[in-house]
Amino acid sequence: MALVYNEDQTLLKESAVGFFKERSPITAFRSLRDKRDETGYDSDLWSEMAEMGFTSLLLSEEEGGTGFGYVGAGIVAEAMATTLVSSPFTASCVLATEILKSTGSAILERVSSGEAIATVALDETGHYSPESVKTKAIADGDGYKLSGMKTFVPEGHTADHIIVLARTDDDRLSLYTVQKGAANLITDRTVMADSRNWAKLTFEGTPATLLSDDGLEKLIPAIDKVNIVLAAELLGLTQAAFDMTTAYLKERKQFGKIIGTFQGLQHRSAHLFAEIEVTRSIILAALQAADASAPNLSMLASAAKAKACKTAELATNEGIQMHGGIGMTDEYDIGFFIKRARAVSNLYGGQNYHTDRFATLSGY
Amino acid sequence: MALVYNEDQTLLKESAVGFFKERSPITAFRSLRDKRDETGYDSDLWSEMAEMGFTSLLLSEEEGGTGFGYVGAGIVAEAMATTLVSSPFTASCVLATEILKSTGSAILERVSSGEAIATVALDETGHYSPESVKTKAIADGDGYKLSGMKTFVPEGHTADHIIVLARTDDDRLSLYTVQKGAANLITDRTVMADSRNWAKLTFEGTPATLLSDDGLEKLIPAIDKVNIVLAAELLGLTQAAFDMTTAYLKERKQFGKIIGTFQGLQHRSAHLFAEIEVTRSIILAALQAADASAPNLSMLASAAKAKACKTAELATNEGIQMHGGIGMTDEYDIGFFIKRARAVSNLYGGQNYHTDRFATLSGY
Amino acid sequence: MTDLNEFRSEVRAWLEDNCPQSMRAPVMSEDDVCWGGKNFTFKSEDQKSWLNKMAEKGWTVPTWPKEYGGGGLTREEAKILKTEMHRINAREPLLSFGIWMLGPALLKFGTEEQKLEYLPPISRGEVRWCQGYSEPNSGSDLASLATKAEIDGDHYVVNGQKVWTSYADQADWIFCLVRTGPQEPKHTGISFILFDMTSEGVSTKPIKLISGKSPFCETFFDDVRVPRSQTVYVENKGWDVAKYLLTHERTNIGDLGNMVPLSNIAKEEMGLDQNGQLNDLMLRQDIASHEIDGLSFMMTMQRTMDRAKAGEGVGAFSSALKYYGTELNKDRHEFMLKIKGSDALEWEGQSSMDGKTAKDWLRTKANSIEGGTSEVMLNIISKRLLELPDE
Amino acid sequence: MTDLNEFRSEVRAWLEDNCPQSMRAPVMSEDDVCWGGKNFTFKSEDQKSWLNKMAEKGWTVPTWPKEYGGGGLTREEAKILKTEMHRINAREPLLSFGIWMLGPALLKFGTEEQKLEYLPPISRGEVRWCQGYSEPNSGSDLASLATKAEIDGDHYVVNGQKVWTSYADQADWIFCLVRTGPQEPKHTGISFILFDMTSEGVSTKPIKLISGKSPFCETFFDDVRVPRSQTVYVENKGWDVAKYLLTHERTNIGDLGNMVPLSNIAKEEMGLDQNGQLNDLMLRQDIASHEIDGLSFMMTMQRTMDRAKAGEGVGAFSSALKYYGTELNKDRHEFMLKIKGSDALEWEGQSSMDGKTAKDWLRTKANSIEGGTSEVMLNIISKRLLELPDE
Repeated sequence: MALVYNEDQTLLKESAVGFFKERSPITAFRSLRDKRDETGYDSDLWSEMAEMGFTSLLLSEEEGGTGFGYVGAGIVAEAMATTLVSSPFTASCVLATEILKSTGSAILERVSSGEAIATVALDETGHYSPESVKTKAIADGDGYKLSGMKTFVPEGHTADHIIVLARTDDDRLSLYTVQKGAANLITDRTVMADSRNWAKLTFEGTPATLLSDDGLEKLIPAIDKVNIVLAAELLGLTQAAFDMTTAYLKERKQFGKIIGTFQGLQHRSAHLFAEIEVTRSIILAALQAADASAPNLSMLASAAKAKACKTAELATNEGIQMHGGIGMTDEYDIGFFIKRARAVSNLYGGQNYHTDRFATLSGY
Repeated sequence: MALVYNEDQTLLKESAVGFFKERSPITAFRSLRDKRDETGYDSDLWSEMAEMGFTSLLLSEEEGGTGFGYVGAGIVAEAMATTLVSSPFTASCVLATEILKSTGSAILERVSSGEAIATVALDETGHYSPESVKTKAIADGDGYKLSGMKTFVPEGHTADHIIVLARTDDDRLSLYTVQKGAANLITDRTVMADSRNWAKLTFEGTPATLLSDDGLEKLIPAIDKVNIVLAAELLGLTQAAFDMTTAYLKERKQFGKIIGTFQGLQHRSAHLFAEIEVTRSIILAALQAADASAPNLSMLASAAKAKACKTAELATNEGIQMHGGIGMTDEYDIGFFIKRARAVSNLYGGQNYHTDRFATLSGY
Repeated sequence: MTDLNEFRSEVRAWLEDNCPQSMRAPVMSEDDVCWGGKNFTFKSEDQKSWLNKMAEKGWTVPTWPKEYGGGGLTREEAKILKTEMHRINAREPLLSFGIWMLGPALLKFGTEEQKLEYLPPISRGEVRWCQGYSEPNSGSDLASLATKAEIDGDHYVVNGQKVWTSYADQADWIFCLVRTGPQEPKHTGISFILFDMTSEGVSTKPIKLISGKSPFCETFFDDVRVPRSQTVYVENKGWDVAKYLLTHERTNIGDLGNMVPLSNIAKEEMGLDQNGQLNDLMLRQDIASHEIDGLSFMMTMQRTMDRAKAGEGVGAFSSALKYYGTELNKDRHEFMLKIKGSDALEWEGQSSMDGKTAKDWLRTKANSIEGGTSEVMLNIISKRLLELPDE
Repeated sequence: MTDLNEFRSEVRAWLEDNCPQSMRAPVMSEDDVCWGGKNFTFKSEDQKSWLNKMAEKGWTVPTWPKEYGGGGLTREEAKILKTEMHRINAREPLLSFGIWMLGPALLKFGTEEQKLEYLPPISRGEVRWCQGYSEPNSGSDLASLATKAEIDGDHYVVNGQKVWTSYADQADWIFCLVRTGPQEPKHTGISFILFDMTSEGVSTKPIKLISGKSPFCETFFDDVRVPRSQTVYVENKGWDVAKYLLTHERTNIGDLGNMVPLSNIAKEEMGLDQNGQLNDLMLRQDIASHEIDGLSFMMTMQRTMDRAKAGEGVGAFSSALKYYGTELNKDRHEFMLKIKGSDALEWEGQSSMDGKTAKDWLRTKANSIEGGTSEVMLNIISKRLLELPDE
């Protein structure tokens, strides 16, 4: 497949970029943060996103979706990142949707219409490691009871349905669903550096329903795919931070000159431009592979995520440094980008994790 | 101890730098290479170095040496590197001398007077790994017979005495000495990129004398110390390549300007300057630790060698790039520095080897 | 040498007797630091008595002459005092811009009257100073500053605005660069003046940073009257004082101090595998490389001090230290983030001490901006140490 | 689509019939490459017949029109031919500056007569061309070139010196930038002319490189007479041709081609440990990072071609490709050195194929110098893509 957007994809991109720029500019995110919004997102915006078809990109038209698939999800994630839109998109309409699709769950319809929000609870420490999950699931009548602790759960305190990875008596990993407000479920919203929504969930015998008992087999392909969408989100953050910085270089004067005339800064900007462009290519290739469920999907996913993390780190660090003092102020937007980039990088494995995995998958 | 040269050391540095600049400028090395000199070094120069006391730096005055120790050896190695002097100094008067001293060998006197040349044969593959040595030593009457193959032996084809690491019947590592021209010793001079003297030695039942049977106990501290001297040699190469490049930046014109006015090159040069200075510091600290046989010697040695390799790689690569086309020509000297830097880096472990070892020695 | 050994014993005994137990613990947060000044509230009685006892000995500023409130110690003695304090983890009794910056400037450029008036209150932590250098349009290009001090008899009338004034809202007095002469050439016509922050016409406004903290202010001067006698050194020659101080500051900022090795934190957080290696092998390599750089840098700080002792000037070399040290420190905090993973990003709550890791990380991003950006440091190295030509 | 499938079958069958077995193996050394020209000696009969058969089909230059010796293939067909050749490891029958550079320039800028005269001999490997661009004092600043072509009736009289002329000592003809107009403004007054290297007054001198090889020459022109009709495009407008070609060249140079993955070489040389990981874990991380960059770059080449097909211009973006691709290739060879250790540094002798690893490594150092240095590429990106201001 050609590594360019087709006509429909180009239109989707234009409409997504236009929509978010108009409906949810950076000031919208700043205001959510400043008023310490409890849900962390704008539910009116979310309804409009559903109307735009953004909540059902992964469903084909026959399934009632818009059929844009992963390339479409990448386009929307990238556009959202550009203006720091805060929404349950990736958690609910990418990762949870992929799992609900593959397990044939009945929840899917309400999630893809945007009426219900679903999320996945995986991590138990500061590092992604699904194999090390300790949360226990014990059979209890028709259902199960979960006990354990999950951290870094996106939208964990607002989601209607929480998909939980837990370990059975006989040491197998399975996926369960827990409903919002379930008994013996303790939800702590965590305020994190990026001012978005994360939660710690504590299960103390929380009732749950079995979703899938084939271990990581459903989960890992879904994580691969969401990681590519997260890479697209990182790319959006990177590009926006870069554009903001380049604009500043054209405007700020020091020593009687526009600082963008200094070759030291020019060369670093040009290098960063090249890094961003190669990052963009691997992400597009990986998104296409996700749509094709290509055999080398895992390798491409790890390559795309590792590269996106690295480029985002460079771009946001350069962004602050090139802005100088003003970049350190809360009043200026560049700081939002460095904070969100680190959060997105950490979700489901960062640069080191995926570089290591890339090598392993490549047989060395 | 203060991290500066004392008065004697300052004098030694001045006399070494002056001596090599006068007696063996870069043209001398070029001429040795061009005439494909069989020994690879200038024996007259070597005699003069002995007269200057450079061959007995590691021996105290009571032992008949000049007593300058490792700081002195570092000073001389650095000075030699600046003009690419080719001599058996490090092989014979540092590593072999240290081993001969610690084993109380009678050969020491002739080696430290420069009359005889000694070297050490360790590597058997392209990578330093003394623990993996396979060369066999079998008792044979009063002596031993060696069989196996050694590569990357400095001065291996000219040395009078070759100290060989080999494995006994009962799988212990020991050190043996083999005489030049011994029976069943096959010597292949290897022409390498740096145009210095290296050899492959093949032992096919070569008679040898036991020097030390305590495994790596004598060898490793000696290797630590020589690695610090090699780091000083790398520093000399680095500094000379940097100085040559900086001078070129002040002279070459492009686009109607001296290229040294371009901020892109200025910032890279300034960064490199800072790297060179911090490299200089760790090397001096490690040389002092070698003289003091400090308890953290191994850690400092690995830090100094790793850092010296990294800085030398950067400096020589930048040297070529900043010279542009002319740097690629054989006629210009900068190419000698990149070639020799890689050879010195490879000897007894390069950047990766020593970074790994540093971590291990630091307990992680 | 015997004298020094004797001195060491005395110091050790004195510290043993006088350093309160609670002051023998690492500083855990910015709140633990004593900045002194009229607006300062001591966090504990121990903090207060520790300051007073040290100030009485002159050991808040050990190398300053005794007549100005110092300890009159030689470099060697001061080093012993420092070592002995480290040995028992004794906290610095007092930190301040008065000690780091104004003090050295006055010692070098001040009149005898100025020294006697301003230095002792600094040493006792009675007066807290802030620094008025940067302005909105002169960040890296400090010499382009525009704050005006017009002469009106034996006073100046100061008008203008400063930014990045550290703790201006807490400070009692300010040392300030103002333009008393012509705009061009930029470096002449600048004076280094001192005045009271409670003077009529001075106002401050804290700047909120990306770390959520506000250690800096915007500071406004509206017809502030300052006696001309409060000029340090010669009128219109303030740039000489500022330059001296910038060099001084760079040498200090480069100092990473006594930090916990990154690898220890990594070991604690991530554990070791069956080979005794850090549980993230990629991080292990990066940390090892970083620690080698860190060790090399520490040795460079040491070497620089030893060279200074041996009479070699430091000069522009301080720019290399400032550059390397601040870049290293930024790297260190990026590694901290990687070591702790998502835990590092918590911003509120007890388990993260209200986001200490994240906020410290963001704070380091200013290291390579304040006190001269890394780019300016590279320019200085390039021009002054490498003598690469100007256009 | 059916037509393309049919074309694929035809190509496959034809290759099966016509590609000699010995030409179905990777190029092992520079000697295996066929450069063509009057001075070229074929290494084997197979090499010669393979060239002739391919030239007959026009497949040495598959997309050129048939009337100029090309194959007249569409992009899609050419891609199929390439894929099918790769499938059986078929060697390129002919490489030359005529194909890469002069051909595209003539196709775009040449007159019909020039195309008919010069292109067919290039396609058949009969005439080998070299490129006369750089001069001793105009490396990166190509437009400052000083070689003069003075008009004498319907001839030029050319005087001056070129450097870095690839294989000038082997070439039959040269395409050459000369100054036919004023020195200032630099970019006008340059013409792109063609002449025979056997002309009176042309001499060459090989330049020995740090790799020990001499692929380049210094080339001297002493009153060389060249018909003015051998000017490509308009007199004094040669810079337009040169610029077009430089962009073209950059896109090509960025191509890493079908290389053996570095990790395969590492595995073979170093082996895997009990965990199935490369025996040098530090190198493993660096190689993985490098391979991710390499994969990202390959996808970028692909994306650029796909964009071009979709009608988007490549333009200055080729500078980003040239920059990134050449820097990657330099890294690749630094890794090769680390993988092979001291073995990599052998310079003579059979086991190292006369120092292939070391010499290839040194050769790559020129990647980021020739065809526009990395610094010039960064300048172009900065000015033309980011539109950062000039001073």
